[in-house]
Amino acid sequence: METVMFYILGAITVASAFCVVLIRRPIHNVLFMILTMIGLAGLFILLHAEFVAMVQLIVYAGAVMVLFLFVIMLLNLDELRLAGDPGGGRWWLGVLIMQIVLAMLIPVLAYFGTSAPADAAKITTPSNTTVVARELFTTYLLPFEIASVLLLAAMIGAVILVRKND
Amino acid sequence: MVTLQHYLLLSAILFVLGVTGVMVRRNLVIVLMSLELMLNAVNLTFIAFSRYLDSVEGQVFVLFVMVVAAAEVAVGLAIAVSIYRQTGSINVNDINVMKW
Amino acid sequence: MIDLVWLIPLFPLIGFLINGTMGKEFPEKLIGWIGAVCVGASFVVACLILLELIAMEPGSRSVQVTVYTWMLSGDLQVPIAFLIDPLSMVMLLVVTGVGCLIHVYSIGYMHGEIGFRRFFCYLNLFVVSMLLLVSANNFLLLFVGWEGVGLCSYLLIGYYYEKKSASDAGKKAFVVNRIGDFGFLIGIFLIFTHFGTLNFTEVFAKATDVFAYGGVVVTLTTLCLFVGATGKSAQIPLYTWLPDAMEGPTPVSALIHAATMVTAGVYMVARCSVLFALAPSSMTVVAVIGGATAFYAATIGITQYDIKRVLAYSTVSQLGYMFLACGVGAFGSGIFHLMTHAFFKALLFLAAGSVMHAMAGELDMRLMGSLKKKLPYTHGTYLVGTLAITGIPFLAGFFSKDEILYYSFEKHIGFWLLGAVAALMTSFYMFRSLYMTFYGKSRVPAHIHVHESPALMTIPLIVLAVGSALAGFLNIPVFHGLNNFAQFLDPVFAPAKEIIEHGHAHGHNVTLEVGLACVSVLIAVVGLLLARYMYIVDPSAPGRVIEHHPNIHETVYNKYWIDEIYDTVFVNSIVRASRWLWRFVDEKIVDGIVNGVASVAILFGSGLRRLQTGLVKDYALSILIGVVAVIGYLVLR
Amino acid sequence: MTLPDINLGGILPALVLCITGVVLMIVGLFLTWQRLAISMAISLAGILVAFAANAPLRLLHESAFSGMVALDPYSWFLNWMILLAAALTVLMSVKYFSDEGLDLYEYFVLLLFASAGMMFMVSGTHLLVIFVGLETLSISIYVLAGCLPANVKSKESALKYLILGGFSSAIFLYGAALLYGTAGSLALADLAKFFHSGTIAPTAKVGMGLLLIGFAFKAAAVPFHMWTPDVYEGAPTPLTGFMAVGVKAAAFAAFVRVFFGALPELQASWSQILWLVAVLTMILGNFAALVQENIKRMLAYSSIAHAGYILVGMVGGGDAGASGVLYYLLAYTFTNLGAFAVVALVGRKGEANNMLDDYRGLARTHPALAVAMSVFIFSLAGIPPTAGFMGKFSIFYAAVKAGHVWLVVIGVLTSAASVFYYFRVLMKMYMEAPEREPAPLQFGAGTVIALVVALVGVLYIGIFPKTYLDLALMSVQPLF
Amino acid sequence: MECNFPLLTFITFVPLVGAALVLFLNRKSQELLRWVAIIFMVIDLIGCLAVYSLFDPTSAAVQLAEKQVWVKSWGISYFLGVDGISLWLVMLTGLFGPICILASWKDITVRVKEFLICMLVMQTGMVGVFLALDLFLFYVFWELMLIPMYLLIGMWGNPARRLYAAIKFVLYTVVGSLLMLVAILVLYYMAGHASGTYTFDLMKLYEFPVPLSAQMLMFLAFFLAFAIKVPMFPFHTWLPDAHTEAPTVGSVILAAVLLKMGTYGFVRFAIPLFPNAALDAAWWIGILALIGIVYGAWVAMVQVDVKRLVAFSSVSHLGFVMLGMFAFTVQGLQGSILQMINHGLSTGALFLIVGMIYERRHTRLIAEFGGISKVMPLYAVFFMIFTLSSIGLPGLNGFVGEFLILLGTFKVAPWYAVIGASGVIFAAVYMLWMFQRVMFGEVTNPKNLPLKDLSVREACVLAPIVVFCVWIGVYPSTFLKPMEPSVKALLSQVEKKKAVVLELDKLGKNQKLSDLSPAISVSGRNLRAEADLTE
Repeated sequence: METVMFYILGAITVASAFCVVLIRRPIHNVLFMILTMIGLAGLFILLHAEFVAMVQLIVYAGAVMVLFLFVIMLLNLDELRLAGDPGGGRWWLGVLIMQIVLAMLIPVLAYFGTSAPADAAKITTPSNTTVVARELFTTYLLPFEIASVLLLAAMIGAVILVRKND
Repeated sequence: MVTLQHYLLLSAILFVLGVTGVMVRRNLVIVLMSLELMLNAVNLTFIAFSRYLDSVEGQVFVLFVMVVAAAEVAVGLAIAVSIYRQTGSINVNDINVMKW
Repeated sequence: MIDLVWLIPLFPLIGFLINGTMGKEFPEKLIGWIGAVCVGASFVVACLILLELIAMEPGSRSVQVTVYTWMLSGDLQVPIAFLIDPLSMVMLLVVTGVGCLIHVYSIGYMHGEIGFRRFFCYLNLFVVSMLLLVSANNFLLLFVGWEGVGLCSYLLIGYYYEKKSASDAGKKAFVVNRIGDFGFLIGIFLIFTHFGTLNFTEVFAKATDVFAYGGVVVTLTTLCLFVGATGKSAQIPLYTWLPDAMEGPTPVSALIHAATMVTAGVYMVARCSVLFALAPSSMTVVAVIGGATAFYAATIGITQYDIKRVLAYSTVSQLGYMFLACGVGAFGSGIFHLMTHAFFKALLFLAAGSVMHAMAGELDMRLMGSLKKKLPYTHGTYLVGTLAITGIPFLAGFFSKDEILYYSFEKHIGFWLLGAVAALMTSFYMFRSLYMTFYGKSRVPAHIHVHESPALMTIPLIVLAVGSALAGFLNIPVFHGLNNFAQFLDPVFAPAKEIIEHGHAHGHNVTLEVGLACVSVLIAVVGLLLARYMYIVDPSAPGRVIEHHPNIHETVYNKYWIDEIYDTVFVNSIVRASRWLWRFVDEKIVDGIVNGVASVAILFGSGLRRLQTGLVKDYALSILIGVVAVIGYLVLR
Repeated sequence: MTLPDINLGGILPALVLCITGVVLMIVGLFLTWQRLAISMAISLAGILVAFAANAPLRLLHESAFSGMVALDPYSWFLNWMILLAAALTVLMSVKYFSDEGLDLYEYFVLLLFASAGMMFMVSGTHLLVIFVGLETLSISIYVLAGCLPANVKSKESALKYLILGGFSSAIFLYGAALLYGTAGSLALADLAKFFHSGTIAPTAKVGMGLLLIGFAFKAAAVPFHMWTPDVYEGAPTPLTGFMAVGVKAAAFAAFVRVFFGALPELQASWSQILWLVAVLTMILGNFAALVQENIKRMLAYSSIAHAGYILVGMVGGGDAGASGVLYYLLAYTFTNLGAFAVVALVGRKGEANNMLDDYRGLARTHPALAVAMSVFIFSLAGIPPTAGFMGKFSIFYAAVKAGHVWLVVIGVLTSAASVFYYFRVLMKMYMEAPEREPAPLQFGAGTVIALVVALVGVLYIGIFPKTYLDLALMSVQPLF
Repeated sequence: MECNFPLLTFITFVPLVGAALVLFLNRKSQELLRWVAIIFMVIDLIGCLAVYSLFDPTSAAVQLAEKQVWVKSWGISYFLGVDGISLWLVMLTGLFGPICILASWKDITVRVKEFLICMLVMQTGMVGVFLALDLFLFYVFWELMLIPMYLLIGMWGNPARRLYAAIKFVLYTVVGSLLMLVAILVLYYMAGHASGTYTFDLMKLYEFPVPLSAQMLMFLAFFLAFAIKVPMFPFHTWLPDAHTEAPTVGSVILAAVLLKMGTYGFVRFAIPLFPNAALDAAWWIGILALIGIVYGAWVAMVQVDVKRLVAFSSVSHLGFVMLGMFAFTVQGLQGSILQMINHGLSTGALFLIVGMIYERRHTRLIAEFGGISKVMPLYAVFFMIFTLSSIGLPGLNGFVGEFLILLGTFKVAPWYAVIGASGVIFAAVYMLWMFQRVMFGEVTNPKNLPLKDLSVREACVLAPIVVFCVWIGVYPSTFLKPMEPSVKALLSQVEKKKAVVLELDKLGKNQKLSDLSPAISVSGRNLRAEADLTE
């Protein structure tokens, strides 16, 4: 059962990621991106990370991608078709290199072996959300606070970057 | 049955796809998306590890990655918009006033 | 008194300083007399010292006076110190005496010259260095004087510095001397490295222990020293500077290039008689070079028309005689001839100067003739000089020259032959000059009105004439007891003689000597008659001879083109090589490499800069390259 | 449920900066008059308070927030260095922005946030904190780089920085993930413990390598340097200075803390990589700088080269290397900020005069400024008795000590080449005449103060380096 | 000689104080600036004389030493001291300080303030280089010197190629000195590692026998730095450019003092620190020196520019210095040290001479001149004297040095000496030829007719140099005596240390200072005596 789900979701994710990279029409890119997100969220659930999966859906598929959508609409890039996109430059070289990297990574990753999943006791009892929340607000309190600063900075930044020069 | 390697491989593929996106796409917005893709791939790795190590640290880390990603997207898009306003182009390859 | 020997060089030095520093405002006469008096003073001192020296035991006639330590470094210890022995005594007297006379003469001769003061400064400075040279007690101090006189001759030859030929001649003299000095310096090094001292007495005392008879080192050393001597005393192959040196004022030619400086080489060889004695092969070299020079220079002398050049070549050849003497081991005779030569050659030059003075600077004998009446004193003195040099009996040259010929005969008949032939030519060209100048019909250009020189010039002439007439009697060879001069010098050369004769001294062959004397007198007379025939009886004779063998005459007249050969072979080639070194090696190669490196760096830089395409993707690409490199390194290694 | 050991005192300096930032943001809204001056005053006040708050760290040797941050001399040293950089930047920025005619108080806010981010980054003992700090810093810098409206260069630099920054942080994260997967934790202490006992997995190595790339990117080391020249050229000059010293300092500090503190067992691997990177960096930086005409770009390449020298120190390793790095960073802070202050001044409105030729005859028109610039140049070129020389000296010594003599030889040869382009500036200032008389400069008080401070700093720690060398040595002890 | 007043520090930093003062004076009042500068230079000179008066000529020890800890953790100390080797170089520097200011009085008229500051700072640097006995301190001074010279050439040089010459000078020097820095670091580490105490104190480093394997490379690093500065044959090309383009005073300082820093460096650092390498290298260094002598002379002979000619003559002269130094005999070494002084005096003076004519005619081409001695008799006298002293005429300074050098060389390597001696001939050729072309003959060029003879100021500039030329020539003991003990000590130290190193090398054990200190401390101790006192 789990295996089946994994392959289905994995297929969806990879396929839509492919589309994100290759399809020319921005709107479709966004939609496929959202699809990738959803796929990932599914995989997260398979991995007993329900909370993260939810956040994934809400923050990513919800907020972030909508932001993209806004921008595309705002600048109505949808009609815009850039010549020779995808492609151009020395892209093939990059891709080639990434293939090499991947080829080298696979044996490395193989190091982790085909270990059977441990029983996810720690991360699910009493419930994943509880565990995450507890960790987040005890051990990781400081980063959490710093993150707020980060977001604030990003906010101000976004404001002054797009502010019209008056 | 699904092992850790499956997930790692999947994420690696996603990561590579993200990089490919950055390398091949000219549309700035989509380049940003590809960056997101890379980050997501990393997220998957983290989650997989956290599952197989049975430690929640990875999941927490992912949350932070998401925060950062969101922030980067916000700023990135802002820059994209202002550049588009000034140059009327969203093509990454046009952005090369400064070189050498 | 002897302890005050340092006064001798001091006086002229004072003269030099007075004239040099504050002489600007002095009148000519004052300057001149200051110079002359200073030298005279040292002459007086020298005489006093002579008396004191004579009063001593013959064996102990060698005194050293140290003034202060000059150089002191490790085992090298060189004092400023004087050595008074018969040899240096003779030299001191000659230098101061003749020098004094020439100073007086110059007052008259240089009258009205612009650089009058400069001239006397140089002259005094010269005397100082010459005195240092002859009275030094170690090689290095001798070398100091040696270079000093070189400098002064450079300055005085180039006295008329606005004349290119003059300054050229000066430079040539200095450089050629430097070549000689180079050899001398090496000789000094060799001596120091073997003896650990440069003091004459110590060196000569140890010589026999340190050097094996005829050993390589001693031969090398002596040859090096002799190179120095050839430079200073204008011997083959370094003689070329002396004839050119006649560019200087005549008193200079008389003092420096006839009487004193050029004889320094002879003095030095005589001084090192012990060392030379130890190296028979070097002795031979010295003798051969000397004889050859005597002969060779004489041949050139025959053809010259410039009266001073004739005298110059005769000087060269006479110096050759002196070296011949030293070479055959008759150092005493060499020095004796040195002294007599100092008298009559100085006399001749001064007389020639007086002629020049009378002829308004004209030197070409073809434009003279029958000056006898107009210049009685000059003629008389010149005549004495000529007779003396040609070895007419009972004048100075007769004794000294015959002694030399005798000893060379004893050594090897070839040497005697060289000498004899040279003597023949000497008497020929000397009488030639005499006749061309003072006898025959006048060829003097109209615009020149000849007049006798002032007393200031004639008096020294007369004094010198007397000297050259009588100097010979100091040393009448044949009769023992009358050769005081030889006896006087004997202690100096005794050790050398001992070495040469290996103890068993063979006696003086009187009959032989007398016979040879007669022969040489005959030679002199033959020369006289020949000259008389060619220049009085039948003046067209020379012309015929020249027509008969034009190219021989050409060659000889142009001094066998030696100067030209030197120029092309050494001077020009070196200059060309230097140009090449500068333009090509230095600028193209050495500096080229330096600048090349710089420009390569710049090129490299602009190459690297091209990597910065300005495209984000390329930047990302370079990051990826980094990634693959790092991971590759970590995984594959 | 137990709360972590919350020790606000420990993170007070950063905290103060954040608070100041927020306050300034609010105040700024209501300011109508002298916005820049007042915001400068406020930020300076905040920085000074932070200085004070930082002092106690020197004596502490503990960690807070359940091992998230270390409160130790190391953090102390870097904190005050960062504060110094921030202060100088703030001082010289006012003049710049008033010239540009924009009163961007947010600029100061973000500067403060960036500094806070750096502080967290350098004091973080958990990759998560380091990462978040890094990103706080980066995001603020992206924005600041692009904060000049209607200036394409500025926007372009921001964009390039952002894209490549995101790219590299993704790589960084992947490395972190691999480490996490191998060691089961991202706390530096745990990592150290894990690698200390047991074998080094290839995944660990790769993770380390990717981490290294992430840091090398921020430190502008070849071949991860490409963003540097463009971003430096496009960003507002004072900020360029801040990037060159602050960001570099933070990056290297974290770099050192992670690699010396957590991954010493892998040194065999990473020091060799760094060796090569250092060589490439020194060569490329110096030689590419030879041919630059724009001084900001030239200084950008020179800062790449300096990254190379600092890497030499890291290769050297040991406390000598680490302390050398710290001292070098300090020296570099003074020197480079000073240089950029001059550049900002000479650049005038709209950075119209950033070409080397614009420095012609500066010695005639503004002798004092020229002298100051020369001192900074000498320090950059490493000529005694300036701070730069002592920095190079300590760095090279560390390498020699570790037996990397040839690395040092390459270092000195490249720095000999660097003399050429550094002295070109000198040449322009002193030995050439301007073709047209430029308008005389007017100095802002802030800039002058910044210049004087930098100048004094360069000379003082150059001539009397003792104290600072000892402090640096003392600060790095916690790492070992 | 216990003197509480830090005399050496005084003479080192007085000029710097002067510079500071000048810095705060108004650039308009040039005369005032010049007076201030010259006064400080004179004070400095007086200080140097005081040093001489306090100097004990019989001791080889480092005297008047001053030692303050500078950077304790690194064993860097502020350590000044003077011994027989450095004494005269310091005096030379002190002498040329005021002379240069005086010489530049009319010459430099633009940006006088900067000029004077450069001169004063440079003075400090030069004195410091000769006095520093701490490797680090030495390096600092060594580099410090670079900048003022660079500015001097670049700012007041003649417009044509001054920038090229200036940067060439700097790059050349920097390459060398940076490699030396590496060697210094290695030495510092090795010695520290072996002895346990890390220090840059030269006296302590002297005692450390550098292992044979490492010596040659380190020696080469030092060699490069110094050989470039000297400059020796293949590294000499910066010199003619620098000399020709620099202003008069620049060339003077360069010739008189800066070049000596290279040769001094050999004596003070390269040789005693790495004796074995130095001895092994002696043969080829000697050859380079000979090439320098002959090559320099020949190239000088055909120069058309007086300054270039003198520059190449420097190459030749410094060839002598190197030759004598690497003969490792008392005479050779003393000669070469004395020759440093001689070259400083005569060549410096020649550059002044050339500068004076350049001031009047604004050309240095030999062809432009001729018959000058007719219009400028006094000038001619000075020119002649310096020419003669530079061609090594007995009775003047040049001869003493050259003779000692050649003698010292002859003892160990006759052929080197023979070839070297040939340089004496060529020296006569090129100098006299130049002199003849410039000074003798008719005044062919009308521009030369109105030339004025030397002014009083110019005569005052040259007179003291003449005095010293004659003094050294006539009574060199004044100068030879004080340096003899140090020179002997140096040579014996070299010998001993060489032996120790070979010994250790044979044993093949890595050296501990403990077991070899008895071996060298003999030489070390007398050198260290003074230093220990002040520690």
